[in-house]
Amino acid sequence: MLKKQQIAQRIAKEVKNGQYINLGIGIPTLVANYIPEDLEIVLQSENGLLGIGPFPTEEQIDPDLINAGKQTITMVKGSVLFNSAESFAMIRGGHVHLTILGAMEVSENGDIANWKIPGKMVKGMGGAMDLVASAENIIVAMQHCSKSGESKLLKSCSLPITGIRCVKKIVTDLAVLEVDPEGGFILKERAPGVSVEEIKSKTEGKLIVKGEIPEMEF
Amino acid sequence: MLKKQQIAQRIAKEVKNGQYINLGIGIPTLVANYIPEDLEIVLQSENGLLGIGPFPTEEQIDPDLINAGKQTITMVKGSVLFNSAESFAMIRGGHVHLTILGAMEVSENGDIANWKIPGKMVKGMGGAMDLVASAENIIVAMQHCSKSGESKLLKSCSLPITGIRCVKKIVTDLAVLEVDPEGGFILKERAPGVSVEEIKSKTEGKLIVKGEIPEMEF
Amino acid sequence: MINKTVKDANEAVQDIPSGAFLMMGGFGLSGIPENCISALLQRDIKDLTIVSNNAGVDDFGIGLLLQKRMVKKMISSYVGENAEFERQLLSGELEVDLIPQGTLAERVRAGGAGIPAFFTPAGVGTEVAEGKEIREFDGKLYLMERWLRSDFSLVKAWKGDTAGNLIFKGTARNFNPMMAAAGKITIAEVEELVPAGELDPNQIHTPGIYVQRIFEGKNYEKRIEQRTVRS
Amino acid sequence: MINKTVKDANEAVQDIPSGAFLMMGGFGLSGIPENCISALLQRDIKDLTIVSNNAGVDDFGIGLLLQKRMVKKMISSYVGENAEFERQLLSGELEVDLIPQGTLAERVRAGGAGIPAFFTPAGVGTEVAEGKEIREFDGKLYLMERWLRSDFSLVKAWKGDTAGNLIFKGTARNFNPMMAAAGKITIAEVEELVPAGELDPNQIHTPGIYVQRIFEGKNYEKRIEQRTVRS
Repeated sequence: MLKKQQIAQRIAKEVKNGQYINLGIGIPTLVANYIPEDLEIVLQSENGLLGIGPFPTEEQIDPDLINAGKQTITMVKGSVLFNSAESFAMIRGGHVHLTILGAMEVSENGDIANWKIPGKMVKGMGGAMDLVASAENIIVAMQHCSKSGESKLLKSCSLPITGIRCVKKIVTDLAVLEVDPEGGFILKERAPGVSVEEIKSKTEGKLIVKGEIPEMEF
Repeated sequence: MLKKQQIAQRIAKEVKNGQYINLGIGIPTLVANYIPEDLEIVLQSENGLLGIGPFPTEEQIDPDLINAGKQTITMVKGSVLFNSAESFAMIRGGHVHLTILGAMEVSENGDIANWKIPGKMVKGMGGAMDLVASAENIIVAMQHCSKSGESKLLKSCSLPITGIRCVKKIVTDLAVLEVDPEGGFILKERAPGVSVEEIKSKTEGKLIVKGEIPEMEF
Repeated sequence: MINKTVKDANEAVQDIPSGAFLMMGGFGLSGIPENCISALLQRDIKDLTIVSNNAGVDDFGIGLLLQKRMVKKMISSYVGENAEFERQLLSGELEVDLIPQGTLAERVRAGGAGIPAFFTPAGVGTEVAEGKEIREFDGKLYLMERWLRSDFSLVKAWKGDTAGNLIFKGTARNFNPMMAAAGKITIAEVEELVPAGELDPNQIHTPGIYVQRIFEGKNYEKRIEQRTVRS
Repeated sequence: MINKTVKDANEAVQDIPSGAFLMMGGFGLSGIPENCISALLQRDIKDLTIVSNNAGVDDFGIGLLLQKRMVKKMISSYVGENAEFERQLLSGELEVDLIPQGTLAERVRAGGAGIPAFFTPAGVGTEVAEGKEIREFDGKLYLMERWLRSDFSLVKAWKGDTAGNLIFKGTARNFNPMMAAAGKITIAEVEELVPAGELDPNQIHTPGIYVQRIFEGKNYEKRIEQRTVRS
């Protein structure tokens, strides 16, 4: 089973040169730490920045420069600032190539639920619905099962949906899976030491296993 | 009968303090020369400038600074530059208070035709359709009759229309008229020496004459 | 050039009535109209509807207006951690309309730009789509969304001039420019107010045509929600 | 940061095929992509559709492409004085789609912003409305208009950096920023190209995300259509 950092590390291998990328809060944010330095990529912050740099030193902290998680940040060379309408014009217009975000549930047809648990406090969807409705490539970073052991890869989502038929790939602590356009999770890679049987038993939705399933490489 | 400059001079009296104004090509452009200097107003150029200044001196000429008529211009203190989408956001959003433009025909319900003569060369409507569909106040500057003597204030326009039920006031070489929301041209003022009878004979649309009609003052 | 200057925040917000429909710039606590919020707290008004991406925190920003029970309804994309907000919401004292962030930004932009409705893919297939027209364009489904316009928009800029032209700083720009354009009356507070003509016309983010009142604010706290430094 | 630099105009436009759907920035002759137009004239392609507010003059700008009979269709708001344009139009060699200027700007903006359709009051009751959906919002009539997106957008800026960030000058900005965002491939020519990091991130008009290729142009003529001086 992978640690959070390893999930992030595995997802970083999906990043391609020249991509503009939006990283959600949580594990997705960690992905930035594992992107090879020789790749030219740009991170977007939906509150109005292209080119997120490292966190600031104490001296660099600027209250007027935060990311979508409200954390203080810095810029890189070539960064650009803009307003919220322009930011989502980029997202909605398909200019951001890759969105990596967390999920509470994913269904076998690529639906995602990650913004609301009825009966509990509702914080709102923020930019998640715009992101999942727009990006050409959406990768979900999540635990395969909930803390109580229930599968989060389902036939259909039980929680209120954030977007339909949008997730392309899922990286969990157990596996790398692709969503089949016809429905079903195609098992691509196993976490080191995790068997196909275990993944099968922890996937409620249809699991498609073709041929030998390799272990992930880092 | 008024000269073009006098039509512009009379229209300038309609300008109120604090207004943002779009002036069309031709007589409307001349209006700027007659706006009292103590009024704080701002002229918009729909190609991307608020705060049109006087024409430049030879030394000031800048090919990157033109008005919607492609003439070289200057800016004033407090001017701001923007793109075409922002410019028409201002116009469409009702932020420009007053539009003054020329017309080939106006109908008694406020329709205006000023962009096309079928069979002849069609140059296009430019920004005219956006302006007449959006401004809260539209004043037309025009000759009362065509060169062949036919009235340009009609029951209904014969030429392709630029916008419907939009003209509020008309200043011609003969008269100042308001468009009645119920239909008809309400005669408000006569040009010096021009009789009500003459205006009536040169207005094809319904002319509404109530009480004594004063001569224009300048 | 038209002079939009007013004396201070109190003068700027003095005629905002109970029941007004307001917009307030800011993302989290960054770029919020601190001076206007303080002045509103002095006013004896209530039943405000506020469009703002977030709802502040318990003891700062819009959270202060919630504490004083001045807000009837929030229209936001993310209302974060705010105990008083949660209490009022669960007790039914506060209405909340949650909108995808990009849809919120575009609805406000549409309000300023005179676009009464537009289509967006955000929210298709979700509860956000309930009651909305769904239409297919080029094989993809979209929702029709309406414009948002305010009685008063309260925005915060870095620099401004007496003509109402505004320049924002960093990511404090966020929703401020669209809200400025979508207000019947837009009140801009700025960290530095200069005479018209001192800002470069080519570098202005919000043209003064959208601003009716402007003043130089003071004592900006600029509270940081998630102070994060390099390890 | 991603480097978008190409060597020159010839390299930038080398893969534009016959029949391509192009956008070109500019208002009149101000802010037009002079270098790209010159490079296109060297190419043996035809049947181009060009979205541009104007169509140049007989011997400059898009007029040169018309002279070489490379254009099948123009989508513009005002086509001004251009004898060759008129000849081709009347003879049926050239198609022209005339669109209100604000609608043109907004359709291009919508294309870049992923908004497939929106409503505008411009053209209601006119021949522009023919075949379009008309709908009433809040008592006023509006037309539904569709987005415009291009295969290639050719834009001209004042300064740019290797990441594709652009700053325009004066009224030469006009349609360039929206067209940059609406292009599948956007080619930017700039008067001055600097390394990424040299432009102020707060003063950039077009974020580099919209630009795929950038180069420093040369020999800008910047012809003036109506040289007008104070009397």
